[in-house]
Amino acid sequence: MDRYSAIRLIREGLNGHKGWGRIWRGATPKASYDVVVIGGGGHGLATAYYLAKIHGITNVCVIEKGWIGGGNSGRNTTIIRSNYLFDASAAIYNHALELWKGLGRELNFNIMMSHRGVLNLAHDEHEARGLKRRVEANRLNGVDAEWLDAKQVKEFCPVINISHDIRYPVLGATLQRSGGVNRHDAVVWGYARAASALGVDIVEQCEVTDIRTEAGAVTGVETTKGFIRTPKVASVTAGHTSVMAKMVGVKLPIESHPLQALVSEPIKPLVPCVIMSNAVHVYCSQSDKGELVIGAGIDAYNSYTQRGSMDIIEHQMSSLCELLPVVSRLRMMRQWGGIVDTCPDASPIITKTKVKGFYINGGWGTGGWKATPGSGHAFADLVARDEPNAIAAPFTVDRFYSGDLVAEHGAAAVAH
Amino acid sequence: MTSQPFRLPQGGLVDRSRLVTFRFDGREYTGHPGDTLASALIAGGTHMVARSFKYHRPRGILGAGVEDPAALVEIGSGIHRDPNVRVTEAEIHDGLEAHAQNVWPSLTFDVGEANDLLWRFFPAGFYYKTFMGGPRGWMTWEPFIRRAAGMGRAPDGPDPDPYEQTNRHCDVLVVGAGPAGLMAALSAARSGARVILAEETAALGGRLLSRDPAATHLDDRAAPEWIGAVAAELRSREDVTVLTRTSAFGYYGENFLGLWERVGDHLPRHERSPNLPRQRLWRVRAKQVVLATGAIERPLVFHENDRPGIMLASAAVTYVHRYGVLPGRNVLVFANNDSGWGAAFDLAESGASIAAIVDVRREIDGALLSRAAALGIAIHAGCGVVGTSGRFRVTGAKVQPVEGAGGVSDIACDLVAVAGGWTPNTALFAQSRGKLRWDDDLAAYRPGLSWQKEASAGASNGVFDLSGCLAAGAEAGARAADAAGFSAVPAPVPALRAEETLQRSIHFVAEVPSHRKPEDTRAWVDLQDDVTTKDLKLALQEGMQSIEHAKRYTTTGMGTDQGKVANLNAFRLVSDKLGRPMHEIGTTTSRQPWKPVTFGALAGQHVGHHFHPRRGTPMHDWHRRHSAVFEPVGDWLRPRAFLKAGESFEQAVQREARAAREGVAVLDATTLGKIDIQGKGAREFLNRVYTSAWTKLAPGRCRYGFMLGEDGMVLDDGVTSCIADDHFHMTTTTGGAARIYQWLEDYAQTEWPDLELYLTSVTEQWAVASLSGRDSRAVVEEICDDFDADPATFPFMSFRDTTIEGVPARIFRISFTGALSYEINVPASYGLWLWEKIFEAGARFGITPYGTETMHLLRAEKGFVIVGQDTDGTVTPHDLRMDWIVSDTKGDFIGKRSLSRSDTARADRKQLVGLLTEDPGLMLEEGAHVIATENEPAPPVPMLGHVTSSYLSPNIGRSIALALVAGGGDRMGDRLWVTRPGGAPIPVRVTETDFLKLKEEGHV
Amino acid sequence: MSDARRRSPLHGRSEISSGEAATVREHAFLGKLVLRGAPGDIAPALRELTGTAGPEDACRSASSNGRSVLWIGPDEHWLVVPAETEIELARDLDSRLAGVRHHVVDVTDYHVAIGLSGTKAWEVLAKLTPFDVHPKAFAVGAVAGTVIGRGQGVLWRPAEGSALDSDYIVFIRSSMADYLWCLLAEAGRQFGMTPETPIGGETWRLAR
Amino acid sequence: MFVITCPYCGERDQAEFVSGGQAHRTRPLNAHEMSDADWGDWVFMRDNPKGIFAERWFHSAGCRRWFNALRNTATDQFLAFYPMGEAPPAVEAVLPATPAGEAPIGSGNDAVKVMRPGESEGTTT
Ligand SMILES: Cc1cc2nc3c(=O)[nH]c(=O)nc-3n(C[C@H](O)[C@H](O)[C@H](O)COP(=O)(O)OP(=O)(O)OC[C@H]3O[C@@H](n4cnc5c(N)ncnc54)[C@H](O)[C@@H]3O)c2cc1C
Ligand SMILES: NC(=O)c1ccc[n+]([C@@H]2O[C@H](COP(=O)([O-])OP(=O)(O)OC[C@H]3O[C@@H](n4cnc5c(N)ncnc54)[C@H](O)[C@@H]3O)[C@@H](O)[C@H]2O)c1
Ligand SMILES: Cc1cc2nc3c(=O)[nH]c(=O)nc-3n(C[C@H](O)[C@H](O)[C@H](O)COP(=O)(O)O)c2cc1C
Ligand SMILES: [Zn+2]
Repeated sequence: MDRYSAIRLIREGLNGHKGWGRIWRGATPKASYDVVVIGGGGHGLATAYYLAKIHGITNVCVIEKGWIGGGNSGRNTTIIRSNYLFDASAAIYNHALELWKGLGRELNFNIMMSHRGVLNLAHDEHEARGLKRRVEANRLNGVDAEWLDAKQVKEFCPVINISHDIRYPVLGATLQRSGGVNRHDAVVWGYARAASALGVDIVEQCEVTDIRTEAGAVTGVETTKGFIRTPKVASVTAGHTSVMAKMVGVKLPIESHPLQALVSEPIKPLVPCVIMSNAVHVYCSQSDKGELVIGAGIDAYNSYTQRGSMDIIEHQMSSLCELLPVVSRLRMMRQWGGIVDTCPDASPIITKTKVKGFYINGGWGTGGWKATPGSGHAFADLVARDEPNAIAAPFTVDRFYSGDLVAEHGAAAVAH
Repeated sequence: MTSQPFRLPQGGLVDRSRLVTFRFDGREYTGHPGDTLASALIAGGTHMVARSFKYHRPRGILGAGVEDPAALVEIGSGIHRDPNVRVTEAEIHDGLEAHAQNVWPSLTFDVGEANDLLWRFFPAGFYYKTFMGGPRGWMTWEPFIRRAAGMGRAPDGPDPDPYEQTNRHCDVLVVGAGPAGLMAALSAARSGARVILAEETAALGGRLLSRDPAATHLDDRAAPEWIGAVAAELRSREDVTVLTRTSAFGYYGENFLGLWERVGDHLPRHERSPNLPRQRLWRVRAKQVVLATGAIERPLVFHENDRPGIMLASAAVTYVHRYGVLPGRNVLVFANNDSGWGAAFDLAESGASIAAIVDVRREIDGALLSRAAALGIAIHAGCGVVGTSGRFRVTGAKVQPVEGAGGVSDIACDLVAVAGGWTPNTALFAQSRGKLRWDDDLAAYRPGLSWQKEASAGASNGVFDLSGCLAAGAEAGARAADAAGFSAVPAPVPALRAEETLQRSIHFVAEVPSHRKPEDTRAWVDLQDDVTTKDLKLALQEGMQSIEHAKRYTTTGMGTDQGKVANLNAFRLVSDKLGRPMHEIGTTTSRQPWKPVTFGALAGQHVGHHFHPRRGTPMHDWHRRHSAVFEPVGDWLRPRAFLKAGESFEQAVQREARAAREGVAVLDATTLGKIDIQGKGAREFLNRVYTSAWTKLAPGRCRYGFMLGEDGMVLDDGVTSCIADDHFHMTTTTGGAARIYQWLEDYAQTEWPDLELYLTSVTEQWAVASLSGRDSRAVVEEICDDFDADPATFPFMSFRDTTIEGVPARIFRISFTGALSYEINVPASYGLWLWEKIFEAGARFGITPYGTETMHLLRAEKGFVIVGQDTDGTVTPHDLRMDWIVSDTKGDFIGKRSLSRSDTARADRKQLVGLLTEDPGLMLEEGAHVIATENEPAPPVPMLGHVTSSYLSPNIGRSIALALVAGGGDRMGDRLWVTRPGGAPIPVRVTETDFLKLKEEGHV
Repeated sequence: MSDARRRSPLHGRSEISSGEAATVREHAFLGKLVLRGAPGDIAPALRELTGTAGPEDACRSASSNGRSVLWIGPDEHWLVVPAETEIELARDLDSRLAGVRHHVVDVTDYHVAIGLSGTKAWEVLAKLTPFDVHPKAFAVGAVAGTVIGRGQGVLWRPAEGSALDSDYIVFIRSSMADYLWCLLAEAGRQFGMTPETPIGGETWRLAR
Repeated sequence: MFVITCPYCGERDQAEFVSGGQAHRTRPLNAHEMSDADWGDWVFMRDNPKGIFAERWFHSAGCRRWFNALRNTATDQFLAFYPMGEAPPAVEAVLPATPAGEAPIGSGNDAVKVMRPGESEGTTT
């Protein structure tokens, strides 16, 4: 793997940049692998990377039906935080947050991890109560979190309207200072590069069309580039998780919904942190390039079209103008949609299945980006050892049968 | 008066009789009504207006409309500042102030230009390879990068301008009012169809306006006259809406399109009507859509092709004919197809001298050659421009044969007009999810397979000749009207007298070949974001071979113009480099919006007062007059407490709470959800939706119940009363009302239609005053006509119908406070009257209004739960230790089966208990957590549960709290601790939840 | 003459008008009943008590002598009748329909009726609803439940027999009447109406 | 923004409706006899096909009736609307060639934006 650095950049600059090699190797699939990871999003590539790096399983292939990072990884608003209510969630998201901190250097790829702070606003007493409960749970779980009153919110993020005269005045907010945003494409490419360097094959434009089993165990995957033999298939296909599960007759509580986001035209720094509001239903941050990156809730119907309804955007915009009244003269430059895999309890599924060798990591819904390293790390462990570790254990599909849900819904209804 | 040295003596559609004065970057300019900022600046001799994003290279005016990639400025200042405005679109008006943006200290001396000197070190994606070191990693560098990035500045304060949305349905929506669009609108309109014609610019006519009117006659009328006649006919028709300054920005599902109209932006502020919005969003549902959005000319990609003064040939011609300005006196035309030659002739005839025509093709049509010769124009066929000179304005070009050897000629010029071929504007078609087809002859994509009910006509469909466009428009308009159910004939195509030199025999080169070393070549593909061919090649070299990766790695097409002129050149370059055909490379996704749309317009009038409804009860105004402080509950505003002069909120709550037990206090309970349920299966229905049994509830009696989700978790609660055997009156929580009503309809209609019941929401039919306290009976008896509230005949959990001064009223003896209570319901229109009457009657008892905070406190004293506060979607009735509410004897009810799942039935689940602090004056924080140890261990701290409700109770005389605590039911009397940030955990005792009873029994 | 003790949520608001273009006013205290039941079952009673058996088609109304029957759903009609006649009518219906599966509920105070008239009335309304309110598409006599602003309501074009002289009637739940009133005034601004401020919208009093 | 044809009110804007998820899920009558697994299946597990999906809609702002629809989730095209209690009609849809792939037209996603040579032009319905 080429080592990236400022010095190398200068050297290449003088040499017409002829020396840069491929960031990840192009690969054609081999006949068999120890593990086939389906889905070349952040989670899939992280899984492959940790399989190779931590478990020494390098005979791994990541199969991506389009281009890597083209799924939700390429569509998300990159909000990263770990201030979840329940212990199980706090554990996995905080694990991820710790990994994010050193990830750029570990991968030797600048993922632009910006710990600029995440505000979750409270607009009524009920929300304030819920958020305070969460802050305190976070503190006890060792997750960085604090409560700000309206004045402190204004100091931290001056563009927010904290006037009392508005429909949903800001009563306060939680702040997770270590939360923030990063550059989504860079994470995907960084993991791909590191995994590829460790020997992982990344095959793009190749769709898994079926999963072959014999006697209740996986034997390989059928793809648009032919059959690939493998004893272990790890599905990390986000919006398409149900499609994968159906191939082997595994039932899931997942529904795929459109989730939209949009960016404004680039402007000079205006929004210093991440702002999330549940009651008015919008969230916003500003990218390093200058666009405001804005999201809201899902469209309520199932869809695989990566498109949603204009209503959602309109509501989202009136919410944003209400919250940040300076923005109404700014302009929406581009909007898009992803396909999010939502679970009834708003928590993910990391699980073995009734089919031996078939593992599922999905159901991250509107908020899985922040978990990418933690999810990949835990899932690699499950795939390698065939047993969930302590972090992954609460997230098996069994919880829907026993009733032990990780019901983050109430606590964090806002998307992502 | 500043002169307009480049204004032509005549021509153009501007109003020369009036002079408009404006400023750009501190300098005063003049122009005429009808000018854009671009045309007026060009008239004043200014081409350089901006700097590029990354290298801060000088940027001039490339286009004449929406396609321009980089001529962006700030308009206005302070709270009215609009960043990133395209000079080619902004119309000038008196007093307009524009500024260069993203420059420091000035447009001409910009420190950021240093980046350009270091360009070799800033290739595509350089930032991924560095900025990882430093004490805070990327955070060390980010502030600098952020400050350098971004373009214009946001306004300084809240936007004072109004926006609005409106909705329209039409039979035919025509997008674009060029020749094709005009004919389409005309043909459809004549059939009687409801037609909307939306045109992005200020005038109808499209590219017709860019032609020499003297040389373009339709039905013997000069083009502007013909357009005027068509416009007049369209505008005279009642069912036609003609919108100018209106862009169709989004083609969504099922022929739903968003149009963005700029109503006031082109006027000075003082001339704008105060009754009109600044901008308007039209939400249009069309039966049929005709896309007549024209075609956009492409620039050519060559070394140093980014200097100010390098302009699309079609734009140069537009400046001459539409605006009457000459963009250059000495023009070098660089083409790869015939249409550039037409532009050259046109410019020559308009007074420019043509320094040369350079064409990458060796073979040129004879007629063109002879016409050029006749005009005395030097021709360089088979040649390309391989470099340019000039700092803020191009001063010359280097020309060299594209193949074989050949010297470089330096040709002086003040404008390079580039003609790289035409790209049909398929943005909306692609948004509609139609499929594009690569057309080799056209050297562009054009609409292929349609998905929605639309048709593209004219240049947007790859038809480039005027008569073809007129005919195609007429045909498309008529067909659309037909398909919408009318009977239409295409409007006759006007007889044409027009000179046309169209795009013919194009030789599409993604990058003009040159003899320069590739690493020294800087040929821009995307002028806004500074993406050069080298960047794209580097992306491919590094493996970014999908067009989507190449886009994201280089950011090509990701600027505010979304690559309108750049994209096809980028795709072609990738196709060439990878040696794969265009259709395999594909395109990036064309997403909404076609051009950036203000957030304000998208929000429309739904901001401020109109953002979200505030629901108020009939007594709302009374509450306001009596110093209520409010809280939102669902969409309602409810009084939290009524503050007396000089009183704090806490004091008010204590006072109200005392009154509600010891005297009489009254709560506005109108907001509770109310549902009228009738039908033969109504009772059975209640049995199935509530956990408790309803079989025996007699008419006149009421019962409190819980509803669960199928997952067994508490969903809502409320009291339901039996009015008759087959008739019930249900109440729900305020916040849950809408959801529960819908949920009940779902079961009633879809699971159990056999129960034959009807549900009607009556929430707002009734105003409800809830009286609480010892003296409440007296008040009730006093106001009612002949009513005896003797508990023997009017027991707890029953209701009576009565009248109050003849007004029908229903009185429920139910209580959420544990005190003697009556809920009086009257038709809502009598609500305020009732309320005032209660105060009249209660005056002698010192009746006190109370709010929701007091109500919460009162019910906590009694240990009653609030769904949503003491529950959070993970709590069963058993967790609340309310086993009595779950009937084991009746049959199935919603959620029943879930209660016996292994985890739901566990004994150590979190259960609702009371907590009493050892220090009675200390109040716990709601949301604080319960732990089992006196000292807080290091994280992760095992948490037993959390405090759900906490109050200082005047009636108990100390603080009280409710909490969900693991295995709480078995911990009665235990000592536990409640954490707090920055302090030692607070010791508490676990108790039952009914504090009033505890007090009565002397346990408190 | 209606009972002076009654108060509409729009009490204190007076008609807003921009001349010919559009006028907005309240039809206070119109009687409104929800009548559920199969159309065939209820028609005879309806005819007897209101003078019309109800509309034949979905999304239509039938009016006679100031009493109107509006189609709301396949087994739901609204009866809109002169102020303070609704209670008696409800009673009569109940007794006339005894034995027939039905349900009558008085929703007079639940819904507020706001009338719009004028040449531009439809354009004012079009700013608030995605439903096609153009007079050609939404003809006299038509009824539609739809989205209005950020809420829901029922639109109606009363016919002559209704004795209501507005071109359009919007039924909105009473707690949102004031919201809608102000939104209509805002929508009418283009035609010269003056904006109105929502009651309780001026200030928000927080407890802290 | 969909146009939804309420079986009772006709064509209306999506904004008037509430989506109710998967259709034809009948609430079991023998819940007490069901295993945790079967019960969990019913409460939580959902069909989530990429392709033809039978779903429920509620005409919340209109007639307040629930009804069913068939929609192609790969393209969002509605294929049929029918009242509660009726069986889904037979329909044809533009379906993806492979389970996770894109429909040849209508999804607007990756890879299907451009026609291949030889693919015939025209309109689809
Ligand atoms: C608009 C939007 C905003 C969001 N915002 C946030 C946020 O702010 N913070 C946050 O934490 N999360 C956010 N999320 C959620 C987050 O994006 C996802 O949870 C996360 O990216 C999922 O990553 P992944 O790698 O699992 O999925 P993906 O990136 O979707 O990767 C799955 C991959 O599987 C591939 N695939 C599918 N089927 C097959 C097959 N048959 N064969 C081969 N490959 C296949 C897909 O093409 C895809 O590339 C957001 C999501 C969206 C859509
Ligand atoms: N010389 C050549 O080779 C060549 C090539 C192409 C076109 N042309 C000429 O251009 C003309 C094409 O006629 P036409 O009618 O097809 O196109 P046009 O370019 O004349 O008109 C298109 C109109 O659509 C408007 N528009 C574009 N996108 C819009 C949107 N999203 N919303 C609202 N308005 C939008 C534009 O402002 C423009 O007025 C003909 O005169 C033709 O001869 C010439
Ligand atoms: C965080 C983030 C920032 C983005 N910034 C830009 C941007 O500056 N310009 C742009 O054109 N698109 C931007 N996009 C959107 C992408 O162009 C694209 O729409 C998105 O990746 C979805 O892909 P698709 O539209 O090709 O389906 C951004 C996307 C994300 C997730
Ligand atoms: Zn309906």
